[in-house]
Amino acid sequence: STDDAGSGSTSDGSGSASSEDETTVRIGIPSGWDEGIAVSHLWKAVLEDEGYTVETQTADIGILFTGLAGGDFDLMFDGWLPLTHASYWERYSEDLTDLGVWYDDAKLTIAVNEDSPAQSLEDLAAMADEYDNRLVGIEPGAGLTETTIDAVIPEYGLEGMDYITSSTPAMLAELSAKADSGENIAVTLWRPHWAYDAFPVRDLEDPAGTLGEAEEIHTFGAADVMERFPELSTWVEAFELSDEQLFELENMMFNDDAYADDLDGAAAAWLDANPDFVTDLKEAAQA
Amino acid sequence: MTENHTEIRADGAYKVFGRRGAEAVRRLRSGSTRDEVKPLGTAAVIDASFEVRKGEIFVVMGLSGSGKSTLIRMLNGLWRPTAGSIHLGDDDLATVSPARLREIRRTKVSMVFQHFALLPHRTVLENAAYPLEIQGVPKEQRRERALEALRLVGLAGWEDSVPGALSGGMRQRVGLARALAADTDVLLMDEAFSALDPLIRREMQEQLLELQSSLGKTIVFITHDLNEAMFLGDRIAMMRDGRIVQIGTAEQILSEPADDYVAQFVADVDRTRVLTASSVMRPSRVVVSISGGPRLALRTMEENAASAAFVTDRNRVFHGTVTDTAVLDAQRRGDADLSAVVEPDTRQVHPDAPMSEIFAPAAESVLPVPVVDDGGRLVGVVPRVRLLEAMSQTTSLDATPSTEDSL
Amino acid sequence: MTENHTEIRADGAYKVFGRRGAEAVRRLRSGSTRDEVKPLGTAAVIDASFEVRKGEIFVVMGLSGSGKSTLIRMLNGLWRPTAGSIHLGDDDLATVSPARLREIRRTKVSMVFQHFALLPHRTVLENAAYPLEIQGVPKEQRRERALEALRLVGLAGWEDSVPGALSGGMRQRVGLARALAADTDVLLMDEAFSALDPLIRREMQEQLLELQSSLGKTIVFITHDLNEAMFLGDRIAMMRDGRIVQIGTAEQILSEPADDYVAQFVADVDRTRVLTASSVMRPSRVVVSISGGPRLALRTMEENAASAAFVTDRNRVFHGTVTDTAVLDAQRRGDADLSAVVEPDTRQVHPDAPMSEIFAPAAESVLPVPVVDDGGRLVGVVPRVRLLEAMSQTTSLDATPSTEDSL
Amino acid sequence: MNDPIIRIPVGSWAESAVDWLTSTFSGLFAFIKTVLGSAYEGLDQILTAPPFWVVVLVLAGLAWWVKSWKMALGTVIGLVLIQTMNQWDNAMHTLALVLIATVIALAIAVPVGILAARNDAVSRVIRPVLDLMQTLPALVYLVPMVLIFLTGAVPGLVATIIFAMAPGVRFTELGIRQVDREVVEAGEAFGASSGRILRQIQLPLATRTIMAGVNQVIMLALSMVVIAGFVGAAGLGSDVTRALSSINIGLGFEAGLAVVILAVYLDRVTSALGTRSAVAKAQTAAS
Amino acid sequence: MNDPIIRIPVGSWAESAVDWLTSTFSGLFAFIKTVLGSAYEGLDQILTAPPFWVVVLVLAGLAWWVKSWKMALGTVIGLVLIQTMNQWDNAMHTLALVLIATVIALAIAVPVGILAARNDAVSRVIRPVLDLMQTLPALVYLVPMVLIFLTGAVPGLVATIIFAMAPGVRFTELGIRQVDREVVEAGEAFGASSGRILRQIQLPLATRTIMAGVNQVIMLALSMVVIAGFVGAAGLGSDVTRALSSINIGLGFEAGLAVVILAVYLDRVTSALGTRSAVAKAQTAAS
Ligand SMILES: Nc1ncnc2c1ncn2[C@@H]1O[C@H](COP(=O)(O)OP(=O)(O)OP(=O)(O)O)[C@@H](O)[C@H]1O
Ligand SMILES: Nc1ncnc2c1ncn2[C@@H]1O[C@H](COP(=O)(O)OP(=O)(O)OP(=O)(O)O)[C@@H](O)[C@H]1O
Ligand SMILES: [Mg+2]
Ligand SMILES: [Mg+2]
Repeated sequence: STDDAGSGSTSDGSGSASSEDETTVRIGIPSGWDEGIAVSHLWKAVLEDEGYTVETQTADIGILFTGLAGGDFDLMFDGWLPLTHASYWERYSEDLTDLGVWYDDAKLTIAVNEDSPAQSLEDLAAMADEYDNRLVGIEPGAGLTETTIDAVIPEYGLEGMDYITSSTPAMLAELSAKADSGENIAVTLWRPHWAYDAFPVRDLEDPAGTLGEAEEIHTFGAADVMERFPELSTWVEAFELSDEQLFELENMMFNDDAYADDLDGAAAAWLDANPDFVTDLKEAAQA
Repeated sequence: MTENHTEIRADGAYKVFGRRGAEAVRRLRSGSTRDEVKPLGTAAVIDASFEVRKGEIFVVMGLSGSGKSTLIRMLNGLWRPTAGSIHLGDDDLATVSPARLREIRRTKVSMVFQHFALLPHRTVLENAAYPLEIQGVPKEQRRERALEALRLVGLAGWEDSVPGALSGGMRQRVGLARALAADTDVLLMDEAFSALDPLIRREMQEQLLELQSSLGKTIVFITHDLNEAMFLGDRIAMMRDGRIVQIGTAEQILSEPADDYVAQFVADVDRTRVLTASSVMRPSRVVVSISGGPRLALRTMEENAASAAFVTDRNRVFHGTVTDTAVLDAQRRGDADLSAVVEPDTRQVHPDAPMSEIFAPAAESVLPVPVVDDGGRLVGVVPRVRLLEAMSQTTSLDATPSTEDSL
Repeated sequence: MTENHTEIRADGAYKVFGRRGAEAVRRLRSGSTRDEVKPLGTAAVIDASFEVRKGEIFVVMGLSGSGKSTLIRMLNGLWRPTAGSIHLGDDDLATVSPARLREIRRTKVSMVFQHFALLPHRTVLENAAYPLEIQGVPKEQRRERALEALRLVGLAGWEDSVPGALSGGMRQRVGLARALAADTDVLLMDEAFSALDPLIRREMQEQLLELQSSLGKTIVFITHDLNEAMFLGDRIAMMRDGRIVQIGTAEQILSEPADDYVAQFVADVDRTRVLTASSVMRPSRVVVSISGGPRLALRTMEENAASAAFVTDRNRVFHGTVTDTAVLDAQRRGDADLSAVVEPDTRQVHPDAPMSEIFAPAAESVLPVPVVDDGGRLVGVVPRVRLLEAMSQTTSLDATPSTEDSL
Repeated sequence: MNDPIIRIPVGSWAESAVDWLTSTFSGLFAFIKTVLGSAYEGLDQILTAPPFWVVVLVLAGLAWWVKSWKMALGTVIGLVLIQTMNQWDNAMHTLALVLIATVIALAIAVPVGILAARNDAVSRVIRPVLDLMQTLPALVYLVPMVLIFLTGAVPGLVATIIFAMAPGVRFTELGIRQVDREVVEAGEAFGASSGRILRQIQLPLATRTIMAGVNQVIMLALSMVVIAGFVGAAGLGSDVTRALSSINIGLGFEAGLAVVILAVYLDRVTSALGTRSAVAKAQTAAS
Repeated sequence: MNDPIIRIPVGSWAESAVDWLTSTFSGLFAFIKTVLGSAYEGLDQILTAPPFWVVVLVLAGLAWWVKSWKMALGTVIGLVLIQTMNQWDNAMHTLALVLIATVIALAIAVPVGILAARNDAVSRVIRPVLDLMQTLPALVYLVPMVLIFLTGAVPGLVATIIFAMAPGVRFTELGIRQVDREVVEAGEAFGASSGRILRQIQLPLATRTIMAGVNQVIMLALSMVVIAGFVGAAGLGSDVTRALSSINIGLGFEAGLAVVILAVYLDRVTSALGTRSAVAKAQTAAS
């Protein structure tokens, strides 16, 4: 049903300035998803260097999927599969192009502060009191939240704990507050995430594997992205980041005061520090 | 009076405030009193029927709360009668279309509100020009006519003030100027002069009479001031508890009050302004003919034990007075008639002269004041005692003549 | 009068509306006119100085916009004078603390507003009881006193209505009842009767006089009604363009107007209510002593060419009248004094009787009306011609005596 | 584009201010947290513990009392609809939160509005503060608030109170200022204290405007449910967020509809209370 | 706890309704999108294209014209502060969005409010609709709106208009209903048409109340910036969201402060316009 409106407006755009189509890329940046923000800005820097005009738009992740499927964006770098964004993928897969995985070590976690007693999720039920009987979650309806409710809590008998769904910022704020005050805390989290660098936290073991295997972060494109950006598509398909690269990038962007709120500056600085990144990428794309 | 001389006609108009007005009207019609229907609503106007002629000033009086404002507000359709009908010219205000009603209000009838109802956000000038604005009068002309109206009510120089910065009486005059500026045939004035001081009030009253006589305006005027009512009103309607209890001229109301209520109501009136020479005069008994000769004159005077007489000719045209001594002289001289001894009487008054104008001539001489009509005919005389009787409220106007000497 | 009999005192009070009031006052003091300072603000009250005695009714009159309301509002501190001072009792309203001002208003002074200023959300009863509520009167008593006040103003039965459902005059009476219920020593009444019909108005006026005389209330009363002013006012202040141009009793104002403005202002007054017997009476020339014997009496009558005489004793106590024929009889009988022939005169009036009450006795007989004071003494007589002269406005009150026969 | 010439570090000052506040007033904050928290818990218990039809009947009874049986019937229909959409508990959590927030907001707003009406200086000072409270995005102060109050109902309550309060102040001020000067003078002339004038004249005559402000307070409080959910307050907000994350239009609509039903109910009740006021009665009588 | 006995599938009906709407009115929606989109683009261009000091001077000049040089000075200080916080472009995007949303909201709200004031039936019908618009969480209809309008300024605009409109209607109605009956009768008595009475009597005398409603419309519009950012409208909202996800209180505060500065500016300008109205002038003169 979105096709009508979506393709309609897209063809309007291409009709008026067809030559630009090849050079103007619209990237949707998911608000609140730090790795997505980081990578989007990295790509913005790269593509601008390559002569593309890059338009970015920050929106909620659900909105981004909807927009991407409607042809409102060309690229979106933060699709978590198989679990987290499964509901979006189910709904919109026909109207999306999967441009491959750029990070495959993502995973959902339950994290606690470094010096707290629990080591694994199995301990948590027994030690609930140590954690004020609270497990702090993120948005209700997020993949992580649903997994926690559907799998983690029943598996480890955590029904006795208050599982507080709120929002990612609230969860992080509480994490930060407790970290400062030295109280114990248990939160739902995921990797990669800058919080691991910023706060003394560690993951609880998940012997039953309820949080699922490692997740992959995909880049999704609009349905016709391959036709419209043949070259760019190959670069994106070849794109990969290692743990270190991603952490370094996120750190520069979110934790380094030098680039306090200058994401593009941070991306450029990171590219300067990794001069091979683009050439490697192009090579890989040719292969 | 014929139909097309009637400007306003009310036929059995009722106004009941409250949800169950219709029911209240039904009961009132079948004889219930106002108090009895109180639970159904306040019957402000009950069965009002009257006509106001073109060019007439129709005054409405009555106790506070007797329904005067309610009545006048029905005359331009601001309030609809609960029952009965109101005609303004040929339009029945109950059935007229809203567009026609607006047109009537624009062109035919304007109103002075009891509580002024000025537009607080507009200047005095803009308030006065408001009806003209609605009538679509061009700006420059509007301004001129509004200024003229303001000048009439003595507010020149205050054009640019807002109503909030005016005194009570000044506000009322703005309301007045607004209605005057509208220049409609019919003026509804709800206690339009109540906040005015006597000087301005007198001016306004004269202004109103002037408007009526020169432009033939029809005016319905509510007032509590008896003297004003008597002075202005061609006819006066007296209301009581929602009903019209009497309609008549000032003199009718004063001299033949329909009931004690009306009588009491007008008790305080300044009779000197209302009663005219014709209403206090008596037929003169001591009249002699100028051609009748001294002997006849003396006999008449003797019969009436009077020392002077009024002299007329055979057409009753008034020539003056003669005293007994002068007539005796004439008789001695052997005059054939009285023309040599008659002295013109400068004290003569017109039959319509208010009593207040008879006091001065009456004080000049012990002789009664002759009342002389437009044709110069002697129609009666006003002896002093008549004046005193008329002034003394305890004595009714047709009291038995006193024992005083009178011609 | 001594200081502690003064209830209200204004000393050079000014009120100028507008931002630059102080500057305007400075200029006015140094001789500028009201119009000249108009750009600085409206000078509503200029240099007002007067005193109101305890138990006095002080009436303020003047053209609309002359500053009456502004003046009265300064008397309870609602508006502060721009310059000068206002004393209420011993308190200077300009410097008194807010708490004391509130207390004064609660206990000492209440007000009837020109535009009523009722509380629209409260019933008539609650409105009337409002000052009592503020005074902290217990509920039951409050209700009773408010009901009493409403009864006084003729609104019994309307307790539970809201002001919005009342006619203009009824609203004014609620404001009146509210001030009366407050039962304070000082009453400020700003055109308190303007919307009332004559019947209720007369009642209210009498009520007010009653209040003043029985409870010794001090009343400042603004009115446009000359007769009301003359009837009520112990003294009357005439205002013009912000200034007080004359303060005096009704008769002073009427007989010695300070200027043309005042004279014109009072021209329309109904003199019969204002002028009293004492102001129109003349010394009686034909007075005989009851103990003086018939012969003396006859001589006096002859000298004055009168056919009757008033009889007094040596203390000038009035005994009645004698006619020449009766005295002749007495002389024939050889009476030593007149006691056998003197007839009591029922027409006698008090010196304070308004002229309106003299007309009836004057009409009864040709004899002048005797004016007799509280001690029974004959202080003068009112011949008919005097009445007529006083009524004729063109004739001034001290016109030369007419030629009429008079005792 | 328009880069700043000098960069004023307002942001970091704000951060220090928050730090300072948090440490200095921790006692006060703990107190607020306890009071608000237990008030909410209490009311929440009252609303959620009984069977739903008991609550429905009580609320319908209230509607009957303030207005008419028609409104009572409407109430029953609306509330039963919430129940059949399986949003009952959420709705009651939200109702508890909104009621408490509204009461507190009004308890602060009305006196402040009165002050502002009587004093031009206060009015001038208060105005930008109200602008701030109403427009500073809740998210901005929510994070610091989570640092102070942790996640749960309390930060949600505080945010709601802050956001919803402004119209209460504004319309109290406006209402009082609009009262006819002469009627106030009548009060003064009879020696009424300013408190009395306020209670007996100004407030009654300002009722309609103030009640319109109260209505806005309630509406704004209800519009904050999603934000409250963001910091972990239970209620309809979480279902809305959940719906958004999973592009579940149906669920979002149901939760949203439940909010609207509450809104209509509260609106009707408050406006009925408004028209029961003395003035309104007087006006009806006079027409 | 309180499980429903019967489950009414309101949610799925809503989904079908959205589908139906989307397909049926796609032409209309495309039109709306074009109009709103280009209006926003145009205004945004005007505000962002010139050097910032030009815009500052123009806005300060406006402040001077409507009020005083003091207000102009305040404007300069506030706007320069925004610039030094590096929020200029965002602020201008937001200003453009808020201005357009406000103008449209008022263009609808005032006539509707007038209708409601003159007709009790309309008033009764409109009231719950307003409740709905104000309290139905924007997130609920944002997703369908993205389906219709895709991401960007337009859905943000529409959501803002919907949310902000209600007080405009309510206070127009209230203001008109509060106008003294007798003054309206004066208009009638002289034969003014109801349109004239409206324009020349009711609206001028209701100005203060209506302007308070306008103020609320603006405040609510500004309070929607974050939500607008959610669907990808550019502006301060995205920085607020970004700040949150990194618990960057400073950045959030700066963006928030920029919103508040705009709010104070718009508040002052509208209230100055209100006091320039005829009535206000009359009232000042009379005091
Ligand atoms: N609030 C005000 N602001 C500005 N000017 C005012 C105000 N009130 C009165 N005035 C001005 O002060 C002058 C005196 O007004 P005031 O109300 O005292 O007159 P008044 O003698 O009571 O007249 P009236 O008999 O018409 O009631 C008038 O010129 C009026 O315009
Ligand atoms: N809007 C209203 N609602 C209910 N009752 C009303 C309304 N207006 C007037 N009344 C009632 O109708 C009756 C007549 O009122 P009206 O205003 O016509 O009297 P009036 O003769 O003009 O008196 P006044 O001389 O005091 O102005 C009164 O009893 C009053 O209470
Ligand atoms: Mg009336
Ligand atoms: Mg006055």
